[in-house]
Amino acid sequence: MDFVDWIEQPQNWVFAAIAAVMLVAAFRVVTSKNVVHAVLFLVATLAGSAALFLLLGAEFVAWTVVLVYIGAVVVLFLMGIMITRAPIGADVELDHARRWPAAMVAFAVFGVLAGASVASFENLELVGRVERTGDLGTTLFDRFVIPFEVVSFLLLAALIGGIVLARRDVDVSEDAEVSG
Amino acid sequence: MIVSQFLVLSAALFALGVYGLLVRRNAVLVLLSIELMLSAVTINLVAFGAFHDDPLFTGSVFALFVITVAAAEVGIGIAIVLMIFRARRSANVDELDLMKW
Amino acid sequence: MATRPLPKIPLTGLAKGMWLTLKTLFTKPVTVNYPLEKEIPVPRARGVIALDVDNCTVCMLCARECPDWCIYIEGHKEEQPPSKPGGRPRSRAVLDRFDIDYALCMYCGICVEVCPFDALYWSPEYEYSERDISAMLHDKERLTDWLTTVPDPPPLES
Amino acid sequence: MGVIDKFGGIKPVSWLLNWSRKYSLWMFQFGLACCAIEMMAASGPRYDFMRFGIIPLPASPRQADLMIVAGTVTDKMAPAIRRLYDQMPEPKYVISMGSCSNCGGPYWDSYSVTKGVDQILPVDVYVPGCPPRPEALMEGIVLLQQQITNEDVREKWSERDRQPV
Amino acid sequence: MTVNPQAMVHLSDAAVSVELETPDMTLNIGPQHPSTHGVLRLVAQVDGERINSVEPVVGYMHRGYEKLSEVRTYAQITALVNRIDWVSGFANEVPFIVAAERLMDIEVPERATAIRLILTEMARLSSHLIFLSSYPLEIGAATPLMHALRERERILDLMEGLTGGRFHPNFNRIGGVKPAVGQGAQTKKMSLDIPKGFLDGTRESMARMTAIADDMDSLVSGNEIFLARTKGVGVIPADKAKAFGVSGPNLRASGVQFDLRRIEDYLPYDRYEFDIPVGTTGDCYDRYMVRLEEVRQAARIISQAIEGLPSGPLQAKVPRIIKVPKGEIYVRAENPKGEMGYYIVSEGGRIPYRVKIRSASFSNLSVMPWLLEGALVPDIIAILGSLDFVLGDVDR
Amino acid sequence: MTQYFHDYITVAAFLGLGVLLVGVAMGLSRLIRPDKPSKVKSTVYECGIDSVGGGWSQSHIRYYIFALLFLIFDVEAVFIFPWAIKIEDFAQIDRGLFILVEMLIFIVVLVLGLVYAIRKGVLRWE
Amino acid sequence: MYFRGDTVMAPPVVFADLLSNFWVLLVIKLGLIAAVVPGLALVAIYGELKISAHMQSRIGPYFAGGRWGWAQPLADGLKFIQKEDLVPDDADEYVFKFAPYVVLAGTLATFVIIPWGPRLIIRDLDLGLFYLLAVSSISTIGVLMAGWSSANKYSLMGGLRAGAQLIAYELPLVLAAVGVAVQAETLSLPGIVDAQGIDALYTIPGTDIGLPFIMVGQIVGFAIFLIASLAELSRTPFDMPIAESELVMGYLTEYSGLRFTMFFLGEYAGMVGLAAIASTLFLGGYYFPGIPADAADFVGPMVLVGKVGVLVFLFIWMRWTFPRLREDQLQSLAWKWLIPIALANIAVTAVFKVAF
Ligand code: SF4
Ligand code: SF4
Ligand code: SF4
Repeated sequence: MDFVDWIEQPQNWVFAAIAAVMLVAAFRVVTSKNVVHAVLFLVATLAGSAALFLLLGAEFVAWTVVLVYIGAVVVLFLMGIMITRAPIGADVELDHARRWPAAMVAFAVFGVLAGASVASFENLELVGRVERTGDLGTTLFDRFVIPFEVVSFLLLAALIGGIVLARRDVDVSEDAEVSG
Repeated sequence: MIVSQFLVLSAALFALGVYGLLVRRNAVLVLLSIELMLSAVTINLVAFGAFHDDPLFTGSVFALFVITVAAAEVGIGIAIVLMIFRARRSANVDELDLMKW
Repeated sequence: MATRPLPKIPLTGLAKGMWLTLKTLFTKPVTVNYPLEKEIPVPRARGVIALDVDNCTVCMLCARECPDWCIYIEGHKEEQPPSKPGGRPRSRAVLDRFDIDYALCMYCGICVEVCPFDALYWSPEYEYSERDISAMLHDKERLTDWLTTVPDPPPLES
Repeated sequence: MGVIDKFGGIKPVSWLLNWSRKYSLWMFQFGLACCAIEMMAASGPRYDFMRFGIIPLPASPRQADLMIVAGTVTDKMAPAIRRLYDQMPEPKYVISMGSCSNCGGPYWDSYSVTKGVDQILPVDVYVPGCPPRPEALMEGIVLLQQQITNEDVREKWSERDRQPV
Repeated sequence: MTVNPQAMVHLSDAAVSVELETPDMTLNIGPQHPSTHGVLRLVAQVDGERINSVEPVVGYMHRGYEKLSEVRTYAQITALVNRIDWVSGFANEVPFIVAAERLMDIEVPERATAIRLILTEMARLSSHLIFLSSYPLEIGAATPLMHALRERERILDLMEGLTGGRFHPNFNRIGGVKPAVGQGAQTKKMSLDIPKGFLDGTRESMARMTAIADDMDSLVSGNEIFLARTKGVGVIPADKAKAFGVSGPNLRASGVQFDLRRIEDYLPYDRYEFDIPVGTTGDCYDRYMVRLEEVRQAARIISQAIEGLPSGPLQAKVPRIIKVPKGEIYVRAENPKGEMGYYIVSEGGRIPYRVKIRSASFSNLSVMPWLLEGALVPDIIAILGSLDFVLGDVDR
Repeated sequence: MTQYFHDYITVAAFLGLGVLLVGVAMGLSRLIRPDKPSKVKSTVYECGIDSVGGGWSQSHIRYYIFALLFLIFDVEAVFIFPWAIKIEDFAQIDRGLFILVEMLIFIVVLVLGLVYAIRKGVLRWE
Repeated sequence: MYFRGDTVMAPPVVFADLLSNFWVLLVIKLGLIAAVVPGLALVAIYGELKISAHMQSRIGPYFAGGRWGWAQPLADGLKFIQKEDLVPDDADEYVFKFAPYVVLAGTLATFVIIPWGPRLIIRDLDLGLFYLLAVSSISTIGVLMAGWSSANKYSLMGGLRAGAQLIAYELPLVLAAVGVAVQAETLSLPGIVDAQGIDALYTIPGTDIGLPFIMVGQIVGFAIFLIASLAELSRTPFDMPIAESELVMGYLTEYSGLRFTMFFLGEYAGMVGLAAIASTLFLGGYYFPGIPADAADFVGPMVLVGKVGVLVFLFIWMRWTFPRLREDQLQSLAWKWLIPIALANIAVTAVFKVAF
């Protein structure tokens, strides 16, 4: 399938548009000078990925991304930032000075990954199918019971861990005074 | 739609995440970069799943699990950031290794 | 005792409140729809001071007793022909200016009270807002105009 | 931007704008002294100035159109009042209620009272009284509404920072 | 004098920037704030949800009464003082006028004192109804406000019909009571007594007062949310209340049965039967309940007073030009907000030499820094509202 | 598949509509509203005086904990949905108990977390 | 799986072609919603003003637009259009300006799946309920954005509180809805309505319409859903983030003019939306016992609007009766009571489902 064929499919226009948005937003996530802005750009990236999932027919995953990522993770991020320090405007100390080496590493990663993917999958077409929530449920609660239960313990651990870390109220800062 | 287009996009996101991971000093931003990488992974998983047409929806199910793990990771991550912040009044990671935690 | 028994059954307090508001919803509102229908204020209401120029003798008592000094009076003496032929010519005070600054007046009524000649009255009129502060200074003519609105004193409780 | 600033409004447009401003005067709750109680009474069931579209909802000047200065303005309070007035978005109106805010009223000779709120901000309508009856306040509101009806929008828009008298 | 607003803005800049830079957060409430009853300003040092300290900044309503009283005649001061605690205007006049009368040694006719008493209790009703309306509003319920205001209008109507002012009556004269209308040749024929319909109107209104108190019971007092917000919040123990000079319903809510109506004899309260409601714990809920109960009691007193209204003149004989003999006196009274007293020093002229005003709200407010220390931030409003102060009474 | 895409084109269009409505209204307002910026006007409102105190409290940690709790239970909700509509199907093939117990374990584990949080006094204000 | 989103009623033959074209239909739907939703919001605002007034023995708006002040919300809207648009100097301009868009877009998106009649639905998504909860969680971000970007202490605190409240009550909302999903075995909203209507287990004798879920086991769920929607809408007794007097107007403090209106409108549109969803989930949507199912195409929208009206009235009624809770009480209510009860409700429903 050459480029002309590719570009003739309307899904691919949509894809291109989403991809462009995602890339720009992701770029701003890692370059933005303000933490809150970076989080908001992450929202845009995630919204883009939700749109991609819709394009791929995985609607449940897509809306999970919206519900969990945008609705909860990002809120957690924002609250975390706001209760610490969220100056409006540019923040100076966000980046290291050594940008170029990092950029090169990143570029190398991209090269390897993209090259490998293109090399192994080439022009393989996707099957167009829609994953219905119910079907997902069938396999999830049948085949993937163990991971599913493990997830609950993971979440429990995260919850307890978070609370323990966050609730070590006063003594933590006092310790820090001593050690720092 | 072909598989590769999704994979390339996800590779790009992943690379951006790596860049952010390396270059950012602020812990929250580092976490954000990790999120970026994880979402790249999710895209990969779902794309593979859609490509395979497998009746078990392994791709999507695993994407769900990845999202869950990412959520847990952020939960703990932010808790650590808060702790650092409280102790140091700053959320920069490289000041972290100056202190003996 | 201040404390009354608290509701025993949970949420009855909430329900009672809801019932009361619902009841009020279906009773007639008490609102007087102002520009369309107007209440007549009680006769004693201190709305605006009316001046009866004929009664005023320019004695200045009101101006002096006013706590806000918001009454401005000017007058001059005038020779009057004697009331009976052959009598002494009387001098009579003529009121030139009688202004009350309603931007300053505190509606205490002291002026009305002290006026020995019944030249000042309270009128319950209240509609004289102005867009300009200087228009709040009512001159003699305007004060006289209010006189028509002065009500009869209220009948008394027997 | 600012079509009205430059060209004014055509008749129906400016009528519509005036009409809406007339009937939607969100009032900044600003009670200072005794007059505030009468203002409260005016919002109460018997007088209910919400009939005129005076909605006493906003607690922040940002959403307010109308400021009723009800009560004594002291020198200590004056800067705050001025600032709150400044923070209200255009177009905005001020009603001065009661002798105190008109001119200092009973405290005309007090060392601590500002002699009239119009020294610090432009006032549209003065309501006399000490305290003015709620009806008097409502008459002031009607007066203000009349003023708004006849307003030329362009003029209202372009009046550069109206100064206090 | 023209005030330059710009210059004043800068002045306030300078004043404010001093009190900052603490590790805690500074929460500023006021001077303009929907729930500070006007223009009180609170600067609170907040640590999380706890308040470390609170500093009330008063004076935004300072109007200089004591100084003004030195250049006003007694009659003029009477007209002025009812604006101190503006929700109970009449009650402010009484102790002042009683003080002057005592200095002059004037015997006030019985009918006049009875009317004074009725109007004082009406002022109490009006003040408490304002509290009953605004306190739930601060807790978030808007409707009780309107219901209480509706009934308050009845009181104001009665007051206006009798005195001519809705709540600044200026009805007291040295030696008796009199509406501020003319006394000249024509109106001499006209008695200045109680107008027709007042007594019936009062009877009817007093029934409504009990009814509105019951309405308040069902709308507010028993409301679970209201209880959760006020029970156990802002407790003032009796000893603290006494130590801070708290008076009035706030003191009684703490369980101290102290009511000047029973102790002093500025008005003939001993003729009537009434209870003095006291609270048990001194929390916000008790303060609310005490006032609600006082509404009932005030209605009870008025009903009794209306029935047994003595006849006779309204005014004692007094000289036309009032000069108060040399001397000093302190008269205190149980105002709706608490103990209010005037200390008058007279040098024998038409104008007092010095008037010191002991206002209830100021002393009641003084307990606030202590009370709010350690309280939760969201309780500030509930506690503040329950103290029921009026800024005019605080700053004077 | 077309149906499916139409579904989401509609959704996208509606999200766009939200933006469009606000945009159009803002544009209209931009045309007619006055614009008179001033120094004081654009200062931050703080009860009529200058902004007091920048120190932002660190003790709002509990907001983080609320968000964390929410995050965890949100994830749980995600898994509950596919479960909810599949109970009947599982019950029909006599595996109802299985799916019930499965979810019960999941929920109980998370509720344990909630209980822990409550026991830790997260909801109590210090 | 069946789809029925593509036809609106039975169109006249001439337009049948045109109307079955997806794109034409889309534009029509967009137009309809753009007109109907703000309209409903305005009606809700008017209703609130009037009802609250009468509950307080007042008249409420009277002079705007002739009698009874019916034009009051219109005047308010028009007035806000001409108000100056202030962005504080210290604020983060872009975030500040963008926040209302986020909030409103989230609200509008919920209207996509509300079924007004058996065939009168914008789109019938297969995972409708899930979609609904996903999009409604977007507004939390809008609120946090608004609070943070205003650079105002009250705004920030208000934003945090509002955010905490929204997330705390999002869960009971979701979990209460899950009970319905368990019972209906589908996430699609028309499917849920049908499960209470034509496919219902328990029908009312003599009619073809079943009992709404509120009567068959979901009454607890309904109560939780209502309480949680009150909180999601920040209405009394949960209006603490924007009305707790110590925080002035919460995250709205710095918003003026049209941007404020957008939040305001969004609140009322959200109220209508949530009421519509609650009626769909628990009250049988466009079906009404006694009205034959065939008539639902025409009577359905009216039935639904009636149900929405009742619920909106309930919201208004509660708002003007109750005081508000304190923030900690509010959080305890959500975490200690509502969420456990909702989980228990799910468990009980599921057990019944399996057992019977
Ligand atoms: S009412 Fe009082 S203030 Fe007014 S003019 Fe008369 S004396 Fe002066
Ligand atoms: S006191 Fe009476 S008579 Fe004397 S000047 Fe005044 S109004 Fe005239
Ligand atoms: S004008 Fe009179 S009533 Fe109004 S605030 Fe001043 S003194 Fe009080």
